[in-house]
Amino acid sequence: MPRGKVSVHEERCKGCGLCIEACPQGVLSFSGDFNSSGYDYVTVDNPEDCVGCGFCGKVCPDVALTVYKKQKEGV
Amino acid sequence: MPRGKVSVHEERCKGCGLCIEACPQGVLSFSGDFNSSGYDYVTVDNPEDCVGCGFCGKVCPDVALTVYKKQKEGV
Amino acid sequence: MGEKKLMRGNEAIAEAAIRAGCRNYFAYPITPQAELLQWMANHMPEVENGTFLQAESEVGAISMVYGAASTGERTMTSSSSPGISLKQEGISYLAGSELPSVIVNIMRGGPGLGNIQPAQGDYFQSTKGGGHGDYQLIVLAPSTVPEAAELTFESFDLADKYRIPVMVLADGMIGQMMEPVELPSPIDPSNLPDKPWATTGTNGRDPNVIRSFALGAENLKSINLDLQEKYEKIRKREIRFEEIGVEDPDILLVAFGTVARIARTARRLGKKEGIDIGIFRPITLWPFPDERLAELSESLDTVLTVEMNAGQMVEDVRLSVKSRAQTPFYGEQGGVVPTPSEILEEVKHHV
Amino acid sequence: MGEKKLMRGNEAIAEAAIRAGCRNYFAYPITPQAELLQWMANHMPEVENGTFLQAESEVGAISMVYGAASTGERTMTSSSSPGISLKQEGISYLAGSELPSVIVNIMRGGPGLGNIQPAQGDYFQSTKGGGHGDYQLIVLAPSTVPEAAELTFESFDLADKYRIPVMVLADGMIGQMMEPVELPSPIDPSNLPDKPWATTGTNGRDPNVIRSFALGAENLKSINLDLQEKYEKIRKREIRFEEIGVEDPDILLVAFGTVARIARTARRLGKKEGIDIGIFRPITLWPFPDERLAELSESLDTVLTVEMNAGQMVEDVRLSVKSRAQTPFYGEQGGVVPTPSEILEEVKHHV
Amino acid sequence: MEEYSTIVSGFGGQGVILTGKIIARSGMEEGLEVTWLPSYGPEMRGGTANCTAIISSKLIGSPVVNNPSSLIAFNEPSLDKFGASVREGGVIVLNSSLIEDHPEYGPTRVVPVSFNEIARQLENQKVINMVALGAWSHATEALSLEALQKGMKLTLEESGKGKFVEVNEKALEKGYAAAD
Amino acid sequence: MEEYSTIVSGFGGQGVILTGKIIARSGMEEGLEVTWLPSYGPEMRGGTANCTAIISSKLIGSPVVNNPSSLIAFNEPSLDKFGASVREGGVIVLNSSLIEDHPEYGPTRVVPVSFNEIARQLENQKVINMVALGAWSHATEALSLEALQKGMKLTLEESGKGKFVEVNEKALEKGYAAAD
Amino acid sequence: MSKEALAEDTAGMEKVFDRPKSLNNQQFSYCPGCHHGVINRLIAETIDELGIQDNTVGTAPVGCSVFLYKWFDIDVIQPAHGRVSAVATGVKRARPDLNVFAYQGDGDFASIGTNNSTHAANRGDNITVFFINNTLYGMTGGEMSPTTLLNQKTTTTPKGRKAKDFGPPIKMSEMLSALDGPTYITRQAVYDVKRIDQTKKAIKKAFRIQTEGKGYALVEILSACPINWGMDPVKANERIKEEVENVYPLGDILDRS
Amino acid sequence: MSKEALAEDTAGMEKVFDRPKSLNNQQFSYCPGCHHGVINRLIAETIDELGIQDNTVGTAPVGCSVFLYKWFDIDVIQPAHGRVSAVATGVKRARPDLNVFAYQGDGDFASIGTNNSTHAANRGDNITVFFINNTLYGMTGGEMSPTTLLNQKTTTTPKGRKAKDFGPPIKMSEMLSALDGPTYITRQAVYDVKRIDQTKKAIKKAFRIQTEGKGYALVEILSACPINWGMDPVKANERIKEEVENVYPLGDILDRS
Ligand SMILES: Cc1ncc(C[n+]2csc(CCOP(=O)(O)OP(=O)(O)O)c2C)c(N)n1
Ligand SMILES: Cc1ncc(C[n+]2csc(CCOP(=O)(O)OP(=O)(O)O)c2C)c(N)n1
Ligand code: SF4
Ligand code: SF4
Ligand code: SF4
Ligand code: SF4
Ligand code: SF4
Ligand code: SF4
Ligand SMILES: [Mg+2]
Ligand SMILES: [Mg+2]
Repeated sequence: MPRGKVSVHEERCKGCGLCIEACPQGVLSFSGDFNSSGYDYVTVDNPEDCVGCGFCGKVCPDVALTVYKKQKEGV
Repeated sequence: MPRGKVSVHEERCKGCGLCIEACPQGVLSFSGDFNSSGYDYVTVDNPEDCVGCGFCGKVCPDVALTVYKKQKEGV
Repeated sequence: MGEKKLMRGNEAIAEAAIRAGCRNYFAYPITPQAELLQWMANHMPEVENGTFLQAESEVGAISMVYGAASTGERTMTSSSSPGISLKQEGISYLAGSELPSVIVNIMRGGPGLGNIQPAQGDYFQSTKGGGHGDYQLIVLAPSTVPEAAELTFESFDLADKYRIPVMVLADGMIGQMMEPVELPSPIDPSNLPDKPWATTGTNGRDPNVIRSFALGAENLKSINLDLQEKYEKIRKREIRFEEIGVEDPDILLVAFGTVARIARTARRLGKKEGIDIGIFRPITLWPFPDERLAELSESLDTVLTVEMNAGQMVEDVRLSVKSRAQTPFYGEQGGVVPTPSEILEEVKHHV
Repeated sequence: MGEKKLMRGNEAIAEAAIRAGCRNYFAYPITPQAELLQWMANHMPEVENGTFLQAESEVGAISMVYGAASTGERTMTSSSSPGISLKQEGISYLAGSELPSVIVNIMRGGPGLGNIQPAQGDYFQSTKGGGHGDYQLIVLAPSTVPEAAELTFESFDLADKYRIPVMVLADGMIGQMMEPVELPSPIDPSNLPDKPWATTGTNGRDPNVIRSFALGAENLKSINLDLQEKYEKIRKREIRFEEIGVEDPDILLVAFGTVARIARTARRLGKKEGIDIGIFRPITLWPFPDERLAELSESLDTVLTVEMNAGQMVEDVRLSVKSRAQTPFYGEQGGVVPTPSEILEEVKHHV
Repeated sequence: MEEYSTIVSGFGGQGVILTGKIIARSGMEEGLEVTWLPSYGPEMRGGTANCTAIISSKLIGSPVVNNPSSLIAFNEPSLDKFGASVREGGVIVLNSSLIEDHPEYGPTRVVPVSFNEIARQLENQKVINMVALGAWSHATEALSLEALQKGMKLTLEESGKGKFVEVNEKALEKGYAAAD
Repeated sequence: MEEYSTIVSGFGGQGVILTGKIIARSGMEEGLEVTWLPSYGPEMRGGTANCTAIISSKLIGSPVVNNPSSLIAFNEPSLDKFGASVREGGVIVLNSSLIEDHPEYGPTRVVPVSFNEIARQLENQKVINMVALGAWSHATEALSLEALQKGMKLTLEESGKGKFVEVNEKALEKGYAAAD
Repeated sequence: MSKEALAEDTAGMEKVFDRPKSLNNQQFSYCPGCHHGVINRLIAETIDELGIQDNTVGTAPVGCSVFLYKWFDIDVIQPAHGRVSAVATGVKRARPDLNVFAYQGDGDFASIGTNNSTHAANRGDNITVFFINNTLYGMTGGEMSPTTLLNQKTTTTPKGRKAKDFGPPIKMSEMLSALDGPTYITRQAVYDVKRIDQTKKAIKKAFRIQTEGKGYALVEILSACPINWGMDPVKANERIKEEVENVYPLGDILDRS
Repeated sequence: MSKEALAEDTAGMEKVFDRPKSLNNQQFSYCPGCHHGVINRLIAETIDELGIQDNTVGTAPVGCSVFLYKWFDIDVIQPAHGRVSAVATGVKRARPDLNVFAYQGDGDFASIGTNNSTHAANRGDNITVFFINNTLYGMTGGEMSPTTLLNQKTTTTPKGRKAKDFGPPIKMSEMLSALDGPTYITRQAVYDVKRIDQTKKAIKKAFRIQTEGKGYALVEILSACPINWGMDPVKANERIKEEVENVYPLGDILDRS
């Protein structure tokens, strides 16, 4: 089980690329596809590398990401 | 001959008293009389004491004074 | 109602506003309405939740009105002609956002800096929209100090009832003169009906939004149509005027505010000389009492409009009277107040 | 006249101003007049003594106009509805001080923030005085891009001739659309007649003073009477309008600006259906072509006014037509532009 | 009572504004209609001040009058400005302390009283206006001395100047007597 | 020529505004009356853009039309918005690269052309609008290919983009050919 | 991914980043990469964390944030351009129990609104002001604003802003810090995670100053306008770091809290 | 004294103080002891000394100095309240060869006109601005201005200005000195001969900066309003020295000339 998980709200994504730039793990990339507003939205490329740091979410201007993190053992 | 001379434009004077306060020589005082605007204008009380310093003119808000000063010898 | 007090118009207006539950007053000093500000500075802090704030400018003041009125609290500003011009954008916004509020204009001579004498040159500005777009204010024009107090008091109810800015339009004479006034008893603003549209924090309900913005022409059109519908309602219900001797006079004189009271004296003078002058005094300048005036004009030869301007209300008179009667105009300008005998002289040219 | 260029209305107005010798332009950005500012930013620095300054606000801009116009140099500002409202105090001052200057209003939907679509809701504001006091602007209403350029060019002459602020009143459609324009050749502003009243430093002559201030009612009255005399002169000399098929039409349609050009298409559609629509287009909104309209209405049943507002110019139409003909009104609001077929539909209700 | 109008006029510090207010206030207390209108604004500064008070048993039309029933002139410029406008049969009460000569005003009665001198006798230059008002009462009979005393008292007390009532009362009386 | 009106509509970056301008400019160079009107303001941002170009041998009345003679639709939302409004006997040129299915529009002729694909062949996605314009020329015959080439050339040159004339010329031709 | 799949997938995980409660579900209309979105979210998060959603009133500018009312799940007032501070003052004076924030662009706050902005600050009005400085007029198409950098090209400074013609960029936060009225003035940026975290802290502090009745707090935030800067969002971030920040240094400028 | 007598009397003497040429013979309409008069004279003297009477244009405020045009023997423009700086900018941009000064009260410069004042300063407009700070609105009857001292009674602060309600006195000169645009900002007073001489120097320097094309110069001058302060002129002078100066210290605040 990966330490973190990110989910992309594809319709909300405007393809600005800021999350891709911000992710320390290289988890995200452009999908190459277009959503209904015509934007090349982001997709989760390497889900297993996600550490749940939330950086991507923080920089996203369109609040298009949700981030989960593994709970600490014993909590 | 005094060192200086001050002349009051009585109709212009509003009797504010600032020149009286500013004169280092006590040359000026209120006339006790009223000009046509109803102001107790200033009068030259002790002309012989005037040193022509111009202080009175400088503080007068109504440019009601003219000041003369004895020319330096030989000039 | 309490005992009679001798009050300046500016003071009576201010005190009437407080008694009407006005708790927020924002303004910038200008002659001849300075005493209004001063009264508020003295007395607003004495009432519970009373806010007096001298704003940095008239634009600041009208914007503060926008904010305070958005909370649903009774709010007022006042100024005189040049200051009112500065508020025009804000007034258009208040009207567009349907914010109840009261604006007092104690008119002075214009244009530009002009002078501070009484004038009525802002009739057009108040009634036809000095700001941009299609909107209306209810415009109330008192002609005495007691009436200034009364109309100010009522203006807050009108403003709330229709969610509309109301203007009390008087001139420097009414602002500066003293007359005995019997002021209405103060109301308790906490007993006023709720304003469910106000921005007071959601507290569980859906968010409220105050705006005059509508992207898309069709959206804005429908907002405008709603506004017009409201205006139509007000036109039907809220017209006010006063009539004196309008049954078969030799001439009907139309005047508002200060001129109307001078006209009363002219009427008295006229009587002595055998001239019967009827007086029609619009109290609401908007909505203008057009139907009644049309009706009266049926049986008249001449409807003379007298104003302290170059001819403004006379256009509304003409629109009402149409071709039924002659509609001459007599005006004074620049702060000159016509005298009763001058008015009578003018009347004589037409009878 | 040079070759034809395809230009946006905003650009054509800006370039026409420069060619008319305008050397000082102060404005604040607002849609839909942004390209006017941009054109000036690009091209004013290219002409000798050309000043482009983006002001801190519309109030700043109109005040800079006041200053620059005081020196006698040709000066302009531009904005759109809310920004024009902010300028009302300044406009009243310009008029009161008799400063030649040109103000462009590219109208949008109101009231308040409204939207940025084309509208004509500022007719009253422009013609009856959005500012305080009795004053007038000459108000020119182009209905095509070439005409916008032409009228802007001429507005500077009118402003100088009468020492009056001139308003070019167009809407977002005219500002935004492109049409082929043949621009007039540039004039050399240094060849213009002297302005002996301007504040340019005394250089030996007696001091000049620019002001709208007059203490004492009689003083201000006489200034106002002079203004009114000037306005009367302008009324006599400067009225402009366009007529299309006004000889015995089935109905006369009165419209200005954008609506007038749409009305032309409606006229064409009408012809196909056997309805003869005459068009009367005021070009000067003030002075309003009242006499000619009165004359035309003698032989008409119906004079239909169409505007992109809730009914503003229609008041001037009614004041002109009086009871000679029916004077219905058809309006669109909020940035909705009436289509030719909608206008034709409306016409059919009246013929 | 028909409209009875009075213009009070003088220099800035002479208490002109208050004089007019007391006429209005006294009239009001007598149950009459009243108006009071000041000249206002920057021209007051330093220069002359004036106001108009009207009392009437009927609704008052114009609060400005071109031909007042009476004039109280505290100084010469005031007389120059308004003297000739007083209506036929009217009254001019003037301050003979500051106005040495005065023209005849045809059918207008002129009542000269030494406002400043009488005030000096009371050792209070501030009360010259009440001297004037007392004289006006006698000369015009528009309002009784008692009515004015009441109006003055109320006005002063309400603005926290109750302690000056007494000297002002005396001034009113002296003025009344002097207009004999 | 009667008024011939065209609505050009698409996403923000697709060159819609320029397409309309070139129609107007080309018409003008042919000695016709022309108008061009953009949709403007914040709704342009990110969303769709459209403009209306009219050419006519007579004075043009309204620059807005409810029922255009033709439509160039760069994407589906544009077709949805304006497709049904095209007048009887009019023409819709649509971008079949992005619009897969389209309804029938009764008496309106629909001409599908793969704007993007043809542009891709020219290795320049930016010229999809000239592809469209070439197709429009063929389909409507409102303006000749030569007229458009001239208008395009002048427009680009005047805005300092002369170096793109060649590729755009090719795109016009390819589009023209594709509408066969 | 379906809801169920997601739930399964995230079993044993906690949500560390999600849409704040004070935002509704509507999408922002900002351009891709626009910092307004980040800032809006930070404000919403702060409102959530302080538990003041129910009694907060926002005032939104005319500018790209004119639609604030569409996205925030709180009461919002949309005033005239430049008047946002004065309107916030009006609200706060009428209802001191409400939390009031003003959200303003640089055109709004530092050009047309300078008078209202300055006097709200000098009066020490108990409001929280956000001043979003993207060095130009976003909404109207990229004109110069008083905060535009020297030599920056905008539609009204086609050759770049020259001090000779238009003066140097105005430093509002420094200028207002010279006054005795304000309580807290800070300048922040949101171009990377670190600055975003710092900005969030500043926003929270600014709101707290209000809830504690301590007076006027101003948070200036350097903001990217990729569209009008003609840059992709990543480049726009770099521009702030490398250019804008040099003219407008980050950090607290005044703190009397 | 007759002209002849005077001439005889002053034989062998030189005139060391007289009415400046740039003033005409009309009397000021200021109240007795009002410092506006002193300041007007100093400006006129400076214009004389610099020999620029012929090509100087003054802009006068709405305020007690609205009549400037009546007294100065130069071209004068009388703009709307608060707009004096903006109008001066308009003149200067149109005619850079003219010397332009703006004369403004504290209400004009620091309240309604703050926006225009600030941006003229920030643009570094090449004009000379006189800001006459008498801590209230003289013309309209003595209302509070943003520069009114704490606890000072005015007609709109009957119990004295409280910071809680109206904020502390605004320090415009310090505030504008935080900007990069202005060249010279100084605060002076005219309550005694020494300060009058210093003020004169400052005025001259401010004009010189303009004639040399060096940009924006502001001379704030603390000024007495005996009438609305309810003090005789001598007391009013003392108030400046003992109270006003403590809040608004004298001296140059910014000098980039
Ligand atoms: C009185 C007035 N003037 C001008 C405008 C036009 N306008 C709308 S937004 C804006 C400026 C926006 O810039 P900024 O405040 O920096 O906000 P941004 O869009 O950059 O976030 C302007 C000038 C207006 N709506 N009202
Ligand atoms: C738009 C507008 N608002 C208000 C006024 C009224 N007004 C005239 S002068 C003035 C203030 C004067 O104070 P200040 O600027 O300090 O000058 P001072 O008289 O004290 O020298 C005001 C508010 C006006 N004329 N115009
Ligand atoms: S949570 Fe962190 S690691 Fe995971 S995708 Fe986002 S930025 Fe990358
Ligand atoms: S930051 Fe947000 S909007 Fe931008 S690409 Fe990533 S998910 Fe999409
Ligand atoms: S010149 Fe000097 S000494 Fe002479 S009166 Fe004036 S102040 Fe006194
Ligand atoms: S300073 Fe001037 S006005 Fe004042 S008393 Fe002396 S001479 Fe008169
Ligand atoms: S124009 Fe600039 S500020 Fe406005 S939404 Fe787009 S990127 Fe953001
Ligand atoms: S009111 Fe004050 S500032 Fe005005 S002239 Fe009188 S003393 Fe001078
Ligand atoms: Mg911005
Ligand atoms: Mg002052």
